[in-house]
Amino acid sequence: MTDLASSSVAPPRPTLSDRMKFYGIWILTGLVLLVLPKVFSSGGSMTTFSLVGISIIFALSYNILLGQTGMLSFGHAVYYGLGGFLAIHAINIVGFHKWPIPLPLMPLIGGVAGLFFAALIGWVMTQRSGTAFAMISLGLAELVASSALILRSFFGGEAGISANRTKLFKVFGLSFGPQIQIYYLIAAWTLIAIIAMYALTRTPLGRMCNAVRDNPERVQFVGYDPHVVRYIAFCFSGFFAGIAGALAAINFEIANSAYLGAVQSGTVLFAAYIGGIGFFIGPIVGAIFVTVLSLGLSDLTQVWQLYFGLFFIAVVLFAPGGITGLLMMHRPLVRAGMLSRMLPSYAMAALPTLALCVGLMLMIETIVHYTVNPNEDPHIQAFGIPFDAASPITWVTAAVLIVGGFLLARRAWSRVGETWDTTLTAARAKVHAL
Amino acid sequence: MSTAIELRGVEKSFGVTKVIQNINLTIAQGERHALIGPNGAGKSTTFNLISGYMRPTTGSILLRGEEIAGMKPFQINRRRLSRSFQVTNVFANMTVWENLRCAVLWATGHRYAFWKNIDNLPVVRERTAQILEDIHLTSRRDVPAGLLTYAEQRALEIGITIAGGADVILLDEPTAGMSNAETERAVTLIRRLTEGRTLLIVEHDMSVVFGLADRISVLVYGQIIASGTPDEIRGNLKVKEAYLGEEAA
Amino acid sequence: MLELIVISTLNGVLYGMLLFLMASGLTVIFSMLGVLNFAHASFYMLGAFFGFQISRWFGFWPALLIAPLLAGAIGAAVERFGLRRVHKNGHVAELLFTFGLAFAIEEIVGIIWGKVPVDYRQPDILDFPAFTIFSTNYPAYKMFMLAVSVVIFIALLLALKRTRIGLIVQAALTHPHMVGHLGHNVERIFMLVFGVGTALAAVAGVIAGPSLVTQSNMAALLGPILFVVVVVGGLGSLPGAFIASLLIGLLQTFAVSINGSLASLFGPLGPDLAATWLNDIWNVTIAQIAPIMPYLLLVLILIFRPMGLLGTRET
Amino acid sequence: QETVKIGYIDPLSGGGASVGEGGLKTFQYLADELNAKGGILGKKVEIVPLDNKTNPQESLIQAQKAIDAGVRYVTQGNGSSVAGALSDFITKYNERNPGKEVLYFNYAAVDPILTNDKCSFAHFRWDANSDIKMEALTNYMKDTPAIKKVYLINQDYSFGQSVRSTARAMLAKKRPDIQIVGDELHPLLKITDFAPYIAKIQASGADSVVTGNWGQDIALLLKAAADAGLKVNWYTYYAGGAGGPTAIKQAGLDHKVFQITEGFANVDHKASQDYEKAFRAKVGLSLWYPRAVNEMRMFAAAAEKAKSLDPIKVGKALEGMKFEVLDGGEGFMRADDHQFFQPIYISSFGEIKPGQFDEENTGWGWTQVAKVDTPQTIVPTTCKMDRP
Amino acid sequence: MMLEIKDLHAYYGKSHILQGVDMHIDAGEVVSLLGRNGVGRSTTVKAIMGEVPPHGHILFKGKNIAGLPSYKIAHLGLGYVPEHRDIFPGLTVRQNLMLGIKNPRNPGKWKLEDMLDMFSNLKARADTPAGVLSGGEKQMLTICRTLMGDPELVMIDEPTEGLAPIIVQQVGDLIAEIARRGVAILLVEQKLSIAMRISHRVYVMGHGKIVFEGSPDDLKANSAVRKEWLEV
Ligand SMILES: Nc1ncnc2c1ncn2[C@@H]1O[C@H](COP(=O)(O)OP(=O)(O)OP(=O)(O)O)[C@@H](O)[C@H]1O
Ligand SMILES: Nc1ncnc2c1ncn2[C@@H]1O[C@H](COP(=O)(O)OP(=O)(O)OP(=O)(O)O)[C@@H](O)[C@H]1O
Ligand SMILES: [Mg+2]
Ligand SMILES: [Mg+2]
Repeated sequence: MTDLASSSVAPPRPTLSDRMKFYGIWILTGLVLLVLPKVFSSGGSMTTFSLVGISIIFALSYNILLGQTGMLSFGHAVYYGLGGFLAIHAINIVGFHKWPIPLPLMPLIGGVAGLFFAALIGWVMTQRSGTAFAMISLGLAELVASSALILRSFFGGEAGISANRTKLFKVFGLSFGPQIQIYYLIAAWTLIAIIAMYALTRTPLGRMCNAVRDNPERVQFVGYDPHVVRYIAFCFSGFFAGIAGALAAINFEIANSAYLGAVQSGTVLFAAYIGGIGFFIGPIVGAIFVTVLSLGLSDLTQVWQLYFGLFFIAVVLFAPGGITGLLMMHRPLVRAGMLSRMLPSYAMAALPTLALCVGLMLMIETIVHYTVNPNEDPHIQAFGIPFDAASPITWVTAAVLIVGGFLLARRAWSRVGETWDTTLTAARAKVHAL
Repeated sequence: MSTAIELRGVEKSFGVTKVIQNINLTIAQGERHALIGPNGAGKSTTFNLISGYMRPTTGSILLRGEEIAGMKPFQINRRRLSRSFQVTNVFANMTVWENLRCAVLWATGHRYAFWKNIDNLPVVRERTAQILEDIHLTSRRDVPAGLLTYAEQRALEIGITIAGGADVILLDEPTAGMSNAETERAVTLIRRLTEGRTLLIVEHDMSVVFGLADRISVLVYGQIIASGTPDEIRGNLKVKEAYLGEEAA
Repeated sequence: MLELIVISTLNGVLYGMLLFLMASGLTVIFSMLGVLNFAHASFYMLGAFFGFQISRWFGFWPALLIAPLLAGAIGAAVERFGLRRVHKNGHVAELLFTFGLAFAIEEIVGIIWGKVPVDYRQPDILDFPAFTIFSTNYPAYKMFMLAVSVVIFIALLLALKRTRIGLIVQAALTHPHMVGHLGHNVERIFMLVFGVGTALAAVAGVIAGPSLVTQSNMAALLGPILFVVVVVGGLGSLPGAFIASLLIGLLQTFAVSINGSLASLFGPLGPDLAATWLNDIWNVTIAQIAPIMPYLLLVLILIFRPMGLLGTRET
Repeated sequence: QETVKIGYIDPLSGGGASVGEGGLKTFQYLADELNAKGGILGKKVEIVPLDNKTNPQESLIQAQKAIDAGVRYVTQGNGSSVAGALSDFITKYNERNPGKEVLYFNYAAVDPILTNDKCSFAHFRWDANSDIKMEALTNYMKDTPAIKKVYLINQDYSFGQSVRSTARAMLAKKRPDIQIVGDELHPLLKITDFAPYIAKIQASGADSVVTGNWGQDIALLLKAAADAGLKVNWYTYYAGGAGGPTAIKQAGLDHKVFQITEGFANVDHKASQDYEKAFRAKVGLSLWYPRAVNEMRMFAAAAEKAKSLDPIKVGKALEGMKFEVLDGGEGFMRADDHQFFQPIYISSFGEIKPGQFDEENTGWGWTQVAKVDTPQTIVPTTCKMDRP
Repeated sequence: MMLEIKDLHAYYGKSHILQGVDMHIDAGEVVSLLGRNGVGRSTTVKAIMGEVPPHGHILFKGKNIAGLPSYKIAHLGLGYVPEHRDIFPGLTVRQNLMLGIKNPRNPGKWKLEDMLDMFSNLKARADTPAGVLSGGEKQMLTICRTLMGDPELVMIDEPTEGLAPIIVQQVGDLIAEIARRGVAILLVEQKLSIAMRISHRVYVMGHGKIVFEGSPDDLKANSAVRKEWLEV
């Protein structure tokens, strides 16, 4: 076969401009990370950004399992937590002995810890897949979380282990006391981890992970041992989870049993799925979303858990591919330059949907007022909007918004569906014609 | 001529039922050998035994003289024996290109590499492209395998099987469900792709069997009742009775 | 010694049956539909609160009937309008759906009944000790729980044996269309199964509510122990779940009664080791880790026998 | 107008919300009370509610958020893990941000370590730590000859473990004749069936049980005991917590369950009874935290004394401050470790006289069994505090 | 008239597969639907069963069944054997057959034991999971399973695919036996031999439409149709 023929058959190599675009994205991301604190400079937003960075790494590491290799884990926090604990101990030991190891290297220790435990536990676990794997991970997570309270000298019992990150060997005169320095530390590690994990998807191993996810049986007949593939993926996932855990430990200067718990494991599953496990950036989007939501929602309303639950139900029902899936659906339209055709019908649908949501919130908050705080002033605030829970006008408005919004929204969305079908067909045709 | 595969006294039982009863079979290197027999005779089971999907109850299976009974499928595959499946068995969510590439990776020595960019492996790229052309799916390169038509999936199934460059190839009913024209094309394809390699094929379509095979073995109730050249088999009364029936006679 | 064994066995059986009572609905849903229903405990909680409220109005016995029907209806509605749409997107989607549901139910219960435990009491006619062994009372109410568990077990066993619902559901998991072509209304059966599963959870709630704590976080506190029961028993096996419940009940109860630790076996650690983390392991008693033993059992079972004790299929 | 902001960091959602909301209402009531008298140094007091979901990390985020919003005083109580993390965080924050110091008023987290090895200038505790309560309890036991065999059952985490070890140590010293017939630890909030534990207690022949259990762990424990017909006295830390009284009433353990607190509704002290009445009328809850009253009142007094709202100055003013507590008697804030010492009561739950306060509408209430005066509650400390 | 189809259209997404199919089957009749790969024969039967949304009229025993859920269609007496042998792999052969029974209280003329007697292969495997059956055994199982529901008309899609020649004959015999017991049959086939042997009438399909209707002998005589639409 001549080179010419094969290169016409194989997918085209990225052109120079493609490659520029590709590297441009990373550089742009780096720049954004760099200037972010200049735009939002309050201590609170620094903390938020730091947490978002950590959960991005964590969610991406989780997606190595779920999205890429098809392993549903209920115990990913184990590696996150152990990474965190090891990092805290390392900070304490290094600080105590005054060894010349600076703080920015500590996440590596967490990573290695995560890797070590994943490698240790993973071999038997990854022999199974599917529900059996999920249940083993669940049981194991329970075991580890419980022993965290029993093995007190290592896990520090309920209070956990704390450390002082400023007591380490200093590089470039950075003390790592102020949150801004921690932010940059986390941002740098996040960028590195994202790039590393992205690169991982583009390796032979990354591809075989996908193959194992799709059809582990057939994988055996192209020379691979699916168990080994799962195992290596599991180790990588543990490694990056450990890095995330260590960063969290550095950020909070404490590691405790909450790091290992079911809540942590559940949150990362949420984040990855909500963002969209089918896409590399899905978990990133999900991590941002879930972190910001869980930080912010409790300020807005007392019953944030209810909204949280309803929101997840809604995403699972209406956006099975996650938020990213929803966005990616529009790619063919964007390519054909036909996105604008959809916008009017979206606007039409958004209005009643919004009304429905507002109505629901009004109803929920009013009910909450009457059942939870019946003795208090009925002039309450939810999501920053003040209203009078005692006034019949409020009730009528809520009822009208819910019923009217629901009826109109249902109509409008089926309209959207029709427009979608025709636009998509047209877009496909146009792209094909090119 | 050296032997590629040799089965010696192979038996396989599931519980009390003995599905394969004392099979002895030798397939020479470079030979195209067809395995035919009524449904349920144990042809697919024989494939499963040779490819490591199942472990024989007794007996030994030699691949180029090496004992492979009891090895795992991937170990056998790494010894350059590859098989296809009677029921299409591809990576449904991955594109045709990715399907083939996965099949090429181990053989080109990239194994579990996580430090190489998969798009920068020229050998892999070329081999994949080659196979893609061979199975005439160039135009479907970026379509997820699950969305291919049945015949295309069968072609892909063959493509994955041969992509690793194995020199012993087992095909289980590769043309099942294809139309006559497609079957013809598939036969040409198989003939070309297995040039110089050892082929063991299971088929119910007699035109394929007689058109392709150098030798034929007939398996009935887990036993080989006849083995020989196409002409010998065609003339064999026992075979006619047990398998071909009056129609093909 | 005899006292210990008799009492532990009794307690173990009682606890095991309580577990089975709570897990029976999950067995139905998880092992038949394959839905990892994390909201199961929430339906259990709904059962308890419905039971509490209805028994306030009409008494305990009507509550025992009405509350499960209500919860079952809610469950069926959840299947009809939610899970059914999610089903095609796979198990993870179903799981997250039920996750979200669990969140919402907990908060809704908190909104309606408040967050402090409610005063849900057992019916007066069962409020007496059934018998006394070694000066330990066994209240009639516990015997009632035991009886209900056994009745549910037998009834389910018969129902699944007699009807072909189990087979239909199992077939429909892989080939829903084909089952439809054979004349079975798959959707209704799924809804029914989910409804029955949630109703069973509610039965457990009505009955266990008074003897445990009826509170809006009771679902969360139950944790994944019910999954342990179902998985250890083996997916698709009701007798398996029954045996696993007993096994876990006995295991945990007997473990509680053992005070042994590595230290009591080999003597305390030397002073140079006593300060290290080894010391913790050394001094942990079996009793101390009894409640986490089921998880250990789960992990070991899945590693060595992924089908579970009596399971028929792996996933 | 500028206000004195107090960040209230406790669970306002999830499992711990019932407790956190009760605390919030208490502090809001206290703020209203202060404001009615003109606030602190003429400034109104504002309580800023911050939901930490009982999670230490979340607490730190909330603390950071509060500090951004200009809060210089935070108060927290639920969960020693949260308290430890918070104290650590604020100590470091103060070191790293001189001039912007923050104080942390702890009203309920009782882990002794916070006023011992991990003490901090920024941390002040108004609740008696678990050692103090045990000191008080064992001082009471010392004089109660009927107690002969004691069984310890506790949750397996730092608080439970510290209850258990101090109980052993102090009993051994004060009443060596008391036999510890059992010493049990069980995982936190994981047990649904306490029958096996009750069986063990039964078999041990104990006459008293000492437990630090809280939440469903105490409720289920008591119910299981009642079911099995176990007849012992229960010495508890938290039987009075939300849901506890309901459970005791359900179990019918009339005056069998004792609680060690710094006060309770029926204390024989007019001022506190009046306070309780007013509080219940307005808030609709019983006053769980008499110490919160002491905390806010002392805070106001300290600010007035320092004539400043600067946390350092307020902190210095609080050190060593003597104060007449709500339930009567004098307490003082020990300067060495910032632990408040006050009279401790042992009360039992059951039938009450007409006119007395009941709990959770059960018709039963707490009755005083013993009062341990401040001097008998003092325990040593290992605290070596860095002062600004 | 048992089944009557008028102007049936069907789509996969936007692609128009059936473009106005007209056909009918009388009670007790054996009719074959022939045609090349991909012309829409399977789609026709799927549309009748409601697996693909049908547009047009489908009258079964005079009742319009277009748009009904498939279980209702099945209950009216229409049986369907799909082309990919959707056996239930986890269930045993016997359980598979049992699921074919629509109403256990009122079994039809096909008895489970008779079925097993007819196919010794199946009998030997009666209690093994159907997933491990050989390809041919699966095919037989699917047909038998549908018969258990006692249909008045069975639609069988490519029953001989992947069968050994001798089994092809057996399946032919089975189909003839089914017809003899008074069940109407719609046979979707590619191989002419069987169809020609047992059909009363044949339809040839091309590009989503019926392009020929007549007796097997008519088809044999009409080489133009055979050449253009059947590529023999
Ligand atoms: N795991 C198993 N357990 C029990 N019986 C089995 C198992 N696997 C195969 N069999 C039986 O072994 C026999 C041989 O099956 P096999 O699939 O090898 O047939 P085959 O010759 O390939 O037939 P076909 O041409 O129809 O594909 C069949 O009767 C089948 O039911
Ligand atoms: N699920 C599907 N989605 C999209 N197109 C489909 C789908 N199934 C079938 N088609 C297309 O519809 C057309 C008709 O398919 P159908 O299965 O009815 O053909 P057939 O006549 O039965 O041929 P075959 O011999 O392949 O069974 C084909 O072109 C096929 O590619
Ligand atoms: Mg076969
Ligand atoms: Mg077809």
